[in-house]
Amino acid sequence: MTDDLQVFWATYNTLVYTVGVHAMLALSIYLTLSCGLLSLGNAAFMGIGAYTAALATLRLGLPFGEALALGGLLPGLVALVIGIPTLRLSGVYLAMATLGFGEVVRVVFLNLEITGGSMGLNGIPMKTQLWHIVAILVVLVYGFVRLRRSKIGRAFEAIKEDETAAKAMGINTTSYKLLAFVLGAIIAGVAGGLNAHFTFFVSPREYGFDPAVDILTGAIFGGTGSFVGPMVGSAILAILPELLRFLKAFRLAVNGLILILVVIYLPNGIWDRKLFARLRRKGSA
Amino acid sequence: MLRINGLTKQFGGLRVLDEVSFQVPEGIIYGLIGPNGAGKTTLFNLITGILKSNTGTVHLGDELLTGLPPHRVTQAGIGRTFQNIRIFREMTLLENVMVGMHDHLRYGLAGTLLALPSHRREEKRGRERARELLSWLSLDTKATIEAGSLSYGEQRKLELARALATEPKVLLIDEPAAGMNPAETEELMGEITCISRRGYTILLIEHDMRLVMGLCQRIAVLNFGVLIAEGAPAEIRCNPEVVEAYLGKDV
Amino acid sequence: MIAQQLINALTLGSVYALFALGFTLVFGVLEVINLAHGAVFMAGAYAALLLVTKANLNIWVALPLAMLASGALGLLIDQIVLKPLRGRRAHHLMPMIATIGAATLITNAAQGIFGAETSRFPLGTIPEESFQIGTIRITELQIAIVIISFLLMLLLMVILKKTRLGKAVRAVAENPQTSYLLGINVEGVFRLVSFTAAALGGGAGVLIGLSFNAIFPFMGQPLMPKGIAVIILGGMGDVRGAMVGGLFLGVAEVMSVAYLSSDYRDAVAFGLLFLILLVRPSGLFGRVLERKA
Amino acid sequence: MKKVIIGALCGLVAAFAVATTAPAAEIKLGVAAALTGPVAKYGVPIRNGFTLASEEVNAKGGVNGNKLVLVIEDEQAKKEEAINVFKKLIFQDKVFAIFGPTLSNSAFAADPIANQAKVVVFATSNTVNGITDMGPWVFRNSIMEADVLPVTVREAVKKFGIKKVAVLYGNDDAFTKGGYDVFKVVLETQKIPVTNTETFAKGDVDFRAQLTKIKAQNPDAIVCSALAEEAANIILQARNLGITTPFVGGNGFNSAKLFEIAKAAADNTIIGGPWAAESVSARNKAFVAAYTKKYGAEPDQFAAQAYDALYIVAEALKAVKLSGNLEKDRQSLRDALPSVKIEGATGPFTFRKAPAKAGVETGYDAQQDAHIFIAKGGKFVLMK
Repeated sequence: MTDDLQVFWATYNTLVYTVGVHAMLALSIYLTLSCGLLSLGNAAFMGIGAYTAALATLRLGLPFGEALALGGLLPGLVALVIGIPTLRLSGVYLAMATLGFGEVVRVVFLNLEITGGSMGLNGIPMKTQLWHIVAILVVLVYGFVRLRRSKIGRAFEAIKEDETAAKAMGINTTSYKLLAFVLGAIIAGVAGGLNAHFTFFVSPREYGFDPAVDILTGAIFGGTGSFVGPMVGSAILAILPELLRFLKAFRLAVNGLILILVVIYLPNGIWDRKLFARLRRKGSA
Repeated sequence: MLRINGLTKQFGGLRVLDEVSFQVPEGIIYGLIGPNGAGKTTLFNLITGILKSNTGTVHLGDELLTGLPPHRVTQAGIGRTFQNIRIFREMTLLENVMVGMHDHLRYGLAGTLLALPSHRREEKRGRERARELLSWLSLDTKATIEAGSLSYGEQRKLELARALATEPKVLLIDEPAAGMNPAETEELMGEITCISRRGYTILLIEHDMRLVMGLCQRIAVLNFGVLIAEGAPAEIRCNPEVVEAYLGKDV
Repeated sequence: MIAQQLINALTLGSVYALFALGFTLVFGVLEVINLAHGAVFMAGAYAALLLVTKANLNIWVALPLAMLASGALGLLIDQIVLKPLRGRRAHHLMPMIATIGAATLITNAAQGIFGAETSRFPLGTIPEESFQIGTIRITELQIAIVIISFLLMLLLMVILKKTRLGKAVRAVAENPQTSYLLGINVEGVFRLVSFTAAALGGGAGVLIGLSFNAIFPFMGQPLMPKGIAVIILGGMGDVRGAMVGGLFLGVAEVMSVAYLSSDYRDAVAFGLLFLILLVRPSGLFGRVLERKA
Repeated sequence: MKKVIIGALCGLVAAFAVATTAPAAEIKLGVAAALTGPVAKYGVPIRNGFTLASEEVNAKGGVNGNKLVLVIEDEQAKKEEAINVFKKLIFQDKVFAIFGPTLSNSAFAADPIANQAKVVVFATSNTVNGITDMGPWVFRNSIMEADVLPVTVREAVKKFGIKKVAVLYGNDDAFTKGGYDVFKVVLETQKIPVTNTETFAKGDVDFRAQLTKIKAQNPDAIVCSALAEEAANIILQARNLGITTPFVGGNGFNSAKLFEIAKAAADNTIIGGPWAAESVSARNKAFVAAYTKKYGAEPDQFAAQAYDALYIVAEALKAVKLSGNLEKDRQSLRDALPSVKIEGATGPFTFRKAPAKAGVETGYDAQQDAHIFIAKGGKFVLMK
């Protein structure tokens, strides 16, 4: 039995790490979404974090903790700088501006000497351990729970529901949007740093348009009613391709089909608390 | 208390407000009336900083409000409700009101994340105050349900409670009786009077003449962006220009 | 060189515009960012390929038929994937997520059916000589792409502006609820727009498949971010804007290659998109959509 | 009761042990290739090459009577997937060795896993520098651009009297960028001036802007590192713009697709590589015929290199005496591999120890002579 477990763990530990990192990315985009911001820049922030942390380890020989901290700090600073002019935009226009920003970041990775161009950075040492990911997730979840029951969480939600009304309540919406954007970037950056240190390698194509959309998909798929939904959704989307491996050539097609079915039958996402409540009532009645 | 001086607003070539000036004295209910499109809501948006005026100033006491962003105007002491109800539908009533208290809860991000005593103390104080405000408008029994499920009239009241939570010196109320039946309107009049008695200065936009005349100590009349009359209800009722603007209506 | 580069920009821009026309139409009327547009584009190319190779049709006969086929696919996507979401209180991005599912399903099914390898139209499907006009060289296919994309845009504009049908479409784009109350068959308009947009996308797939000689399941993927950039630049849902946006992107890309550096071409193009949005938050042609104040 | 179960388990274990040491054992070999997603067009021919070769080996009685069993997994050309697949093959399927992954990018993520677990990882399509630096368990038969391009350029210069060249390459792809990096060094060492260097991105359909700029500089040849479809369309569009200079191509040009699209326009294109469909050796002819018969399509170099790779491992396995102890057998395979010499579809093949790198033991690269081909009348003809 323990042998089986060992084999299972040896086989799937990277998948477990990946699920953890995806959950972090989901939280990062949930944070911006919870403030009504549709950002497609989180993949770019993840990339900045991954490259920064990897270079800190490879070139500067910094300890992992400091490398991760830098990997969170730099995306946060970049988010601060681009957030100030960008966050005036709303809805799809913000999404497109951040998409444009993401493409610029990707091209910069492709052309800088220090980032290794399209060859990326390889030979990044394996530093990430399960407890790192779990610990950070626990801290984040705790933070989200605290935030939810505070004036800051309420300000985010007010801005999401009605920005003009939120302003009329004395909320400095610009700063709160910037706060959500920057915190989201920091979380994405740390997730990127963790990812870089268990996959040995980073390259620009991991942080382009498709990954940006994937992060958003995980969050919406899970349901944005609470921070649990995005984590569940992105975890499912990370595991699904492995579960469908037996389908061979058609596994991604089935993956798409499942996505469609969930959207049609659970339009508020998988983690729909209102639906749960309804089911519970039905069950007890 | 609230001084409006020469306020002008143009949209393209259209002059929506033209050199409007009046003063709202402290402690009274001041009515702002006028036909549709007279510029009443625009005036509110100018006072609260949602729109920028072309010329003119707004003062609250000695403080210049013109040019401040909306949240600073609110912090300076202007609370408002909206004509087309803008409550936060997916939050509970309590949360709605506590959003209004945003600037008066004294703790920060660190306090929240580290669960400092300041957070707990202030949240508790906030919750108690929010319940008190809800009880002013007899909504306290519904404090923990989602605001979206309230009736229309209740939503209007919730907006009032939420605006009060910003601890305003002047409360701007935009057509509170719109869409209400006579009984509801009656109840609302009582509640606004109550609020006024608690020492709030109120600036009220209303269509319902009966409500305005019954409630307000002073009234300003706007027509096509121009202030055509200002005075006590009795003067306004006899003003020929006002009668003409409201031609056919029982003033 | 500058004249040739302008021609290059014109043809590249027409390709982008052609791709973006249907994309912007769906956004304008259904208010969905249809990320399955690239899949429909690919399906059009494969349909024409089958018609040319299996049914031995001439390409100019196969093109409209392929457009019909991809139009039908677009209609199917709308009916199966998008219709169930309409009128339900779903997250406003759910329809977009649904189209991602559809795109994944269609492209990977295509890969299962047609194989991963690149297919191409048989030799001689179209003439491939180029003309020399002064110092400029241009191929027949390039001219065809420019003309067809301009014609399609004009046709769309005329239909939208002048016909009753077009007025109905515009009314629905403006406000579906009101249109319904006015007696417009809103669902019918949605079906028509889905069909037309997908047909346009499929047609673009055929023409680009012809000009690049490469048809493969993921051929639509690299065009998606560019398509999005085009409709943003032009103002979302604006047919004329899609054309202008496409040409703008074409010029931006070609000129940054010609006078800056091809290394940073995409950074220049998307950096411009970023800057333009900051200056004009609704794109070059977009009306400033004032949300209910 | 407990004893009975333990007894039964022991029996089962014994049965397994007997089975694995029995004369007709199965030798599991893992294949990690991109079989879905955009990179599948390279992964599928690779899988086909392996499948064809293993069927041939098994049809002839296997290796020392043992059957080869391929465990083929899709790695989608994503780094996390590649790692997952490697781990599954190593720990769950317990394969002897792994072939793959398809892209160099994925190799940088997944190969350290195999190296750490002491399992041979054998690349057939990773051409960039640094792959075999990852450790002593990394092998490849994909010939490096650094071995091919100096010869290619020298031959091209000799043939066309080239004085100056323009360079065009895809800069967001490790394969084409890797080719460019080598070209750059080669052009510097051979002192050939570069008029201008232009890039494009994956998914581009129009290269006219870059080509127009190149045309204005009037180079004697265009040195180009691109994938086959891009290469063919670059050539076509160059000809449409009135550029008549020859092309000097990297590894990606080596494909039948070049002629399917560009036809005679590709004439005078010079490439180097370990393999071309037109190579006349009997071994290659047999491979091309068998592949075309089985899959109904012509093989490309990826299929050829995969095909050869399986024969190389089969050859090494002949020298391995299976012990039934997986770790020991993996080590024996690793030790047997470096000395393998075969005559494959790509010609004579041996390994070469990769140059040592500070403190890290390296793996093995391919030692193969590059052939230089020139395009004539819609196909590649051997030049040297």
